[in-house]
Amino acid sequence: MFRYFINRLVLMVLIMLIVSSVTFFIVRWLPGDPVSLWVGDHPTKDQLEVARENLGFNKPVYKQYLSFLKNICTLDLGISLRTRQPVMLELSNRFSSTFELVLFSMLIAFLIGFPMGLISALKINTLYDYFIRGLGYIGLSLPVFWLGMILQLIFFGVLHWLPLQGRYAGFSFLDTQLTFNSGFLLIDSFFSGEWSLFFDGLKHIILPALTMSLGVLGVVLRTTRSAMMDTMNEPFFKTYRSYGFKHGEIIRKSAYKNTLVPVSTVIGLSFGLMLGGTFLVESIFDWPGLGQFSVLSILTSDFPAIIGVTLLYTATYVIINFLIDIFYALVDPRIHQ
Amino acid sequence: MEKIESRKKWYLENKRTQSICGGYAFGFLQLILTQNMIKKIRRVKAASFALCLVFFIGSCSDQARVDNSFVIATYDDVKDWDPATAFSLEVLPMSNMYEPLLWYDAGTKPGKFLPGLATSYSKSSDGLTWKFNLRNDVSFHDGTKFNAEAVKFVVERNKKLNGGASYIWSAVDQIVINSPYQITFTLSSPVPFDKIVSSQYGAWMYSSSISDVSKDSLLNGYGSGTGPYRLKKWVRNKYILLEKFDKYWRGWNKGDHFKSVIIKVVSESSTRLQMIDRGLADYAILIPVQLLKTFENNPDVTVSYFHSWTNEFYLLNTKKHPTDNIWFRRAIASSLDRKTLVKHIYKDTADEAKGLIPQNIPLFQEPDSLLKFDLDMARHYLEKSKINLTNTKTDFSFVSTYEEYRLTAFMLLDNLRKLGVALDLKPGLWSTNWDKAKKLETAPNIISMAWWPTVSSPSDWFFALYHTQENPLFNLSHYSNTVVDSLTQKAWKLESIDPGTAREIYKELQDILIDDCVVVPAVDIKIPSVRKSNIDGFKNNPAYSTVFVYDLSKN
Amino acid sequence: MGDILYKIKDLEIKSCSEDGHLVILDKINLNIKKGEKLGLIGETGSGKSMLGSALMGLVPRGCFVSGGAISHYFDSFTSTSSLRGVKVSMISQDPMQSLNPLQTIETQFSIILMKRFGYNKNKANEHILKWIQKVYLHEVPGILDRYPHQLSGGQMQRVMIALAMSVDPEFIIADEITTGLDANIKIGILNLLFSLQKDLEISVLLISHDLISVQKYCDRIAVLKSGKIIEVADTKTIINKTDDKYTKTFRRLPNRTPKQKPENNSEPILYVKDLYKTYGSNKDTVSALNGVTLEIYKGETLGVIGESGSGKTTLVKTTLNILERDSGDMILRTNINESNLTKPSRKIGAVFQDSMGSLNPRMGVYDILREPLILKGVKEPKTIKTKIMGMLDKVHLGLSLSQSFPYQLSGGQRQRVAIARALMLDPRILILDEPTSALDIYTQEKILDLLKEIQTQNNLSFIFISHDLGVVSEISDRIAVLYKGNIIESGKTNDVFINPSHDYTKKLIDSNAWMDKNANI
Amino acid sequence: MHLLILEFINNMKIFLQNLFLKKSALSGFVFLCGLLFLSVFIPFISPYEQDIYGAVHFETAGQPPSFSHWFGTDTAGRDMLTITIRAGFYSLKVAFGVVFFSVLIGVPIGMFAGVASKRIDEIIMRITDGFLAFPPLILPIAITAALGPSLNNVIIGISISWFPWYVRIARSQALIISSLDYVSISRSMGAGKLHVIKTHILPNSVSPILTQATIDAGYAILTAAGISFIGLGAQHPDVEWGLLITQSRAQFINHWWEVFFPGIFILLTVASFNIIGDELRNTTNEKRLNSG
Repeated sequence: MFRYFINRLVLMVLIMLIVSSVTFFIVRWLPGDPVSLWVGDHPTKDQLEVARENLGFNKPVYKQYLSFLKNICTLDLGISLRTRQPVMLELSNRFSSTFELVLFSMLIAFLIGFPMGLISALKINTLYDYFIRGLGYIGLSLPVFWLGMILQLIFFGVLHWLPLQGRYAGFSFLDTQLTFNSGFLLIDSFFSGEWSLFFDGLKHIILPALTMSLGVLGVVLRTTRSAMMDTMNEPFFKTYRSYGFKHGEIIRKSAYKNTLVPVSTVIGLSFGLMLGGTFLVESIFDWPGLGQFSVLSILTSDFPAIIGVTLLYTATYVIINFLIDIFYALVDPRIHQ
Repeated sequence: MEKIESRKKWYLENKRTQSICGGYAFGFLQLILTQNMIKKIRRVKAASFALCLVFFIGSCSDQARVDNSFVIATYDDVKDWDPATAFSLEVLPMSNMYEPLLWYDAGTKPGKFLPGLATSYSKSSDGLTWKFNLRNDVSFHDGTKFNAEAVKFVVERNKKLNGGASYIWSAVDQIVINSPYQITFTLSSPVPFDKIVSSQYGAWMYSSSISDVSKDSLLNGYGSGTGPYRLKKWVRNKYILLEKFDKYWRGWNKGDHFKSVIIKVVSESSTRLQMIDRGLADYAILIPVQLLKTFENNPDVTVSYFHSWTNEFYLLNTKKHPTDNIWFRRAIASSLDRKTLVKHIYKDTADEAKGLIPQNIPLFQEPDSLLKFDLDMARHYLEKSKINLTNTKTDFSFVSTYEEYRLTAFMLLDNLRKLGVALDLKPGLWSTNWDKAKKLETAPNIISMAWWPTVSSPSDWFFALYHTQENPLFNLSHYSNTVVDSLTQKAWKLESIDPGTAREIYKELQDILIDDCVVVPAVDIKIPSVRKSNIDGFKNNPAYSTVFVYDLSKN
Repeated sequence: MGDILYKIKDLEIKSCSEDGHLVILDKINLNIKKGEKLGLIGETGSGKSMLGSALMGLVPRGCFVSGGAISHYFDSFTSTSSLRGVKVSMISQDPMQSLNPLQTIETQFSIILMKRFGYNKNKANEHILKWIQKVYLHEVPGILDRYPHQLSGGQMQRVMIALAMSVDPEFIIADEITTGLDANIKIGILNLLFSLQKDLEISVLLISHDLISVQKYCDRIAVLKSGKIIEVADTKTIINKTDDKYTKTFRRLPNRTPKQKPENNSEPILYVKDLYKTYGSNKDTVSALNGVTLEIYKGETLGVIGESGSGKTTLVKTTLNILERDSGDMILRTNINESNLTKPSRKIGAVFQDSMGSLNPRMGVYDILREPLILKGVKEPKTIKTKIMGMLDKVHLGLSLSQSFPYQLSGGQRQRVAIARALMLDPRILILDEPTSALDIYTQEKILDLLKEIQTQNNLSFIFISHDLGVVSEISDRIAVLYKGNIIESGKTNDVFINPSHDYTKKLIDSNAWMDKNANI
Repeated sequence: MHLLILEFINNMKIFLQNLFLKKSALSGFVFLCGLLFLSVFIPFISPYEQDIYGAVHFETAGQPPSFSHWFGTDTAGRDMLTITIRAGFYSLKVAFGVVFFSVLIGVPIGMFAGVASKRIDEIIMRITDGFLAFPPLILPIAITAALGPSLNNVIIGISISWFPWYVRIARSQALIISSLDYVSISRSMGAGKLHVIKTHILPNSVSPILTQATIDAGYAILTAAGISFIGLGAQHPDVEWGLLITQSRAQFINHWWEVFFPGIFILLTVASFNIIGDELRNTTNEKRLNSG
């Protein structure tokens, strides 16, 4: 078990290395000179030179690459050219807002997706099952950004129930003292009793979370359904049936473990899809998260920021998959050898 | 402020207890439900319904706003707090925190200078020595006195830093302090020094205590000027809080002034608009024209358009094929239909451009030969250009985030398509477009530009845009003409001594540039000011793109 | 014989798939008496497992009872579903799959007992321990907290028997419980089942396709052929006097005496000398072949008997040189030279078991036969055509078949194509790995005759590998027994069969009962 | 080589036969053919065909759906029906382009990895893992931005970030098939790696690759629309669904039709690809079942 753990870890580091180098070189091709971004609107020529100097863009590429690797080990991702803040700082306060959005969407996706997948597996080929599979198809082929705009149109344009964009209304954040500061707006405001901020935050997160979760719903539905069907066709099911157990009992008593494995794959898969989805959803809903930050960085070819955010995204992605593998090993004893 | 403080403390205390028991109740309810959740799906539905109910009731009580504060919703945050080098959005807070020696009132025609921290000033006949008499009853926010010494310190520091707009002081040769409240500047050339002193960038007077403030604190919130409001709190990317400076020299008894100014960063324009609609903000900046339509008939929101010194135009690259051909440039110039622009695209939030510089800037005189929109004329020009149109590619780079630029590009593309010219659109963010346009090998043929003066004089356009520069910064049409260069220098120096001839020269400059067809003027922008109707005291002064909260009051 | 437990009255079961209904069981009439040991034999696919499931009231998804009824006479129980796990229990075919791989034996055992008797945790454990001792598994260290995959097939089947008995049913259905197990374990399982059956006086329904083991334990036997019961009688009548041809084939009484080949002591055409082959990375290696030595003489058939897991597939692949051997050499003597083979040689052809894997489903018969010629470099189409047509003739296949695809052919036809392909390169030696095991008995005989015919015509030598003693003994002149990667015994066919020296070979012969002396045949 | 083409035709034949059996797959197929036909011939049918090439009519800008404009007009006055259908042509071009390049690059590498020695296989697999470790959208966006925004660059961008999926499929196919008996026999008759790939592995892995390709075609359209939405994909006067939606972002609250119709077409097209892909997967499984 331990050896399995170690070489998974080594693999993870290796992948992170490959990803960071690939991004490092792709970013070099991006059009636009980063220094002009740094200096701002009306610089004079020598200001440009000075900026190029201290940002180190005049050194040959391989030297830059070596210093880049050295910095990564010390988690110093350099300064973002656009916002002039250390990239690490930018990423940390944006990470919590993206993470909050993704977790909330995960919650919705699984609250809706999992039971529906379960029911459609139990009641095969009934009308309900066709309806859910249809929903699955639509879910899979939904363009996430379009869905977001349609929801905005309905809930903001026509019904005026929910706000158009943003993470919290303009004003309410001003005079609130958050006793509990974990970066998660909803949790902080809930525990520090800021009811209006909490409900305001809730109202703001509904639409983006719904967009993200509907995007992933298709995958969750289909995988849960096929996972349930597979478990029910497992030969040991027949043995338990022959001892008088009903479907529900078998699942509750013994087969729940078997369904956990494919379901955990769904979690990993949908997490990855959602990370991709943040790019578009966050720019539609002006959500101050990593997606919006990376889109802006790429458009303005802000090198350090792009590399930083890509690394963070990939790290989360790889860690999630790593945790899922460990979860596999724990649940399924056969994987030990 | 004290009242607000106490109310908040009470509100906080009992709120915490309230939330804790709320949390327990909610958890307890959850526990009962999960136990028999699996058996009875019905009960889950009931619980979730109850939750939604609570949620909707809770959301109706919107947060009432702390009163007597003026809230501005802007689209981006301040980047640099040093008044010497700040060169972009910082005008909004700084115009309420600092004051220049003279104010320039461009609202009336022609503009006149009002006393700021200098009560009066005089200049020598050759325009090289300027004497200012300063007020003696002014002190900075940090308590230090305002005197000639402070002015000398500011100008010398600006010149040394040489950042942002401090190049405007380059003409200052010598500064002599005659008396504690009188100062004399001797210039190297007879530039209109009064305009420089009243510029909205780099001309604010600040306390000498700035030198003992460390570099990074300048980056995260510093301000000590003589203006009506002082910096109280700044949370990056969220808001700036300015509060009343009690010892302000003009005093606080002229009507019901605002106690504090809150500048909130709201990046999405529709949210800024929504804040005004729901009373969460009093003033909103940079609202796209299309969204303004929704507020036409809303009584408690006033939308008014002020003339401004910002104009939009399209520079033609004179060094890159095919726009290096004069006839080709003329064909493009006569394919831009300014009437459709104003009527359909800008929807009357801009005036048709009369010349290369905004029509309401002082010393403006209309050039006589601006090319009119005429596709047949354009076709004629194309024949004269003798360019084989099939394989020529003309690229047009514009800022992708502005709807007006995009629609103009569409129109130009359609008109040129009718002439057989293929236009290749390259939308992008300003920094990327600008960087490409600077280097000739990556420069586009046409690039969209907007310009507003640092110093309220037409020379700003001619110096920055059409003056010869080896590796160009803003001369993105890579144009160089010695006559234009010399005329610009001449006009700039005559501006204060002999404004009449300066006006003549500026007209002549425009005619030369139109003949060479270096630029296609489009519109002069009218800046929409979107504000609550119950606030008055707004004055239109194109020289300063900001709001002077001191003059405002709630009726 | 006590009263009746089950009365099956012209039961009919159909399966519904896209293309209409398939009849699986047709007009079944059978009574099962209390305390009786009933045998049910039939070919695979004759519907015997379906009958077992029907008795349990567990008709699989997609099938339904379209006629007749099963009535049972257990005292107070009404519906068949309430019988399950109380009065009736079942032991299914594949022991490794019968329990949830993610839970230990103990947890699953106690789940079932708690549901059956309402025991609490430790009462159930006590009961489990009792039954584990009854099936002689108590000496296996830590048996209870092991996972199913950590037990061998035999051990798992013993656990399933313990489980089935522990709910003290009155009737047990044992559905093909010994297939897939090694010969020596098979006998142990059956003895255990029926000894327990005797103590608890339970009635048992033993479902199997192997008549020999059924007739040893059951007092009455029913024969099922494609959904119909063609004969029900007590064991004696079934074994001796019945005249039904189909039932006879079960006993496989080959009346053919093994042909005695004149002794030829010339040099062996292929000499395989102590072959070694291990798999796996550095630490945990599995030695598939350790020191295999074989000689193959001209025109002679060497039969190799090996059960699954004895390393026979590795042997085939190493002799064909498509799998690299660790050590040992393979001397091929042709009339001109003598070479130690390391690369695949055209002199050795191969025919495999054909579970649809030996013919490329996407290639027509013509292309399949054309491939060896292309590899040999034969170019112009005319010679290719004549060679292929000639070969089709040789293996008695209609020329019209050359355009059809493998899935359009029957099992026998597919195997003929495989043989034809092996002969295309005129090899000297043919390696046959279980060529007939997947076929029914008629086609099996026809293919064996074809092989003998070809052998005599082309004076080929065969290496015939199979686990089926009957077939091997019929065709091979000399026999080698492969067990756990080494040849434990070899010699003339008769010598090996009549007095086997190694006890594993004895057990093998005994379990196949072909020449069982004490059977009163 | 003729074998491969024969195989492909044969596969198409089966594919069509099965399609006509299953209603849903047929509807998907009909929709796609209809879209392709219409998008190619729309310039000759629609009265506003100049809109496709960039004509603007500001006087009729922003009109809701009416008799003269069934899908209404966009902010530049172009007829939404004409440009939305024409955009279908570009989106289908992206779909087939991405699938073509991904298969062209990915499958040979995968096949080679499947057949080659353990070490080479290991290296190739680690590199593909590296590529696949990127979260879904980052790589295509970065590559397209680097190459410069245009539809062809979008195709290249997506293909480069997706070909590793095909490396994996091809490799697993190669491993499965080369373990089968008929490959062992053919190797025992002296067949080399190339021969095995050409005659055995490629023909047998056409259907699983075809299935994955059909489903990926749908996702390619989605990703391309997303990239154009950010502004890095197709540029005016080209028309692409993602671009049309981005262009309407300023006014979509009041002009619902500018956003609604392109989105619906994306949904229907991608759904058709998914449905056909699923049917293909079922038929291949069945085929493998009844012939296996």
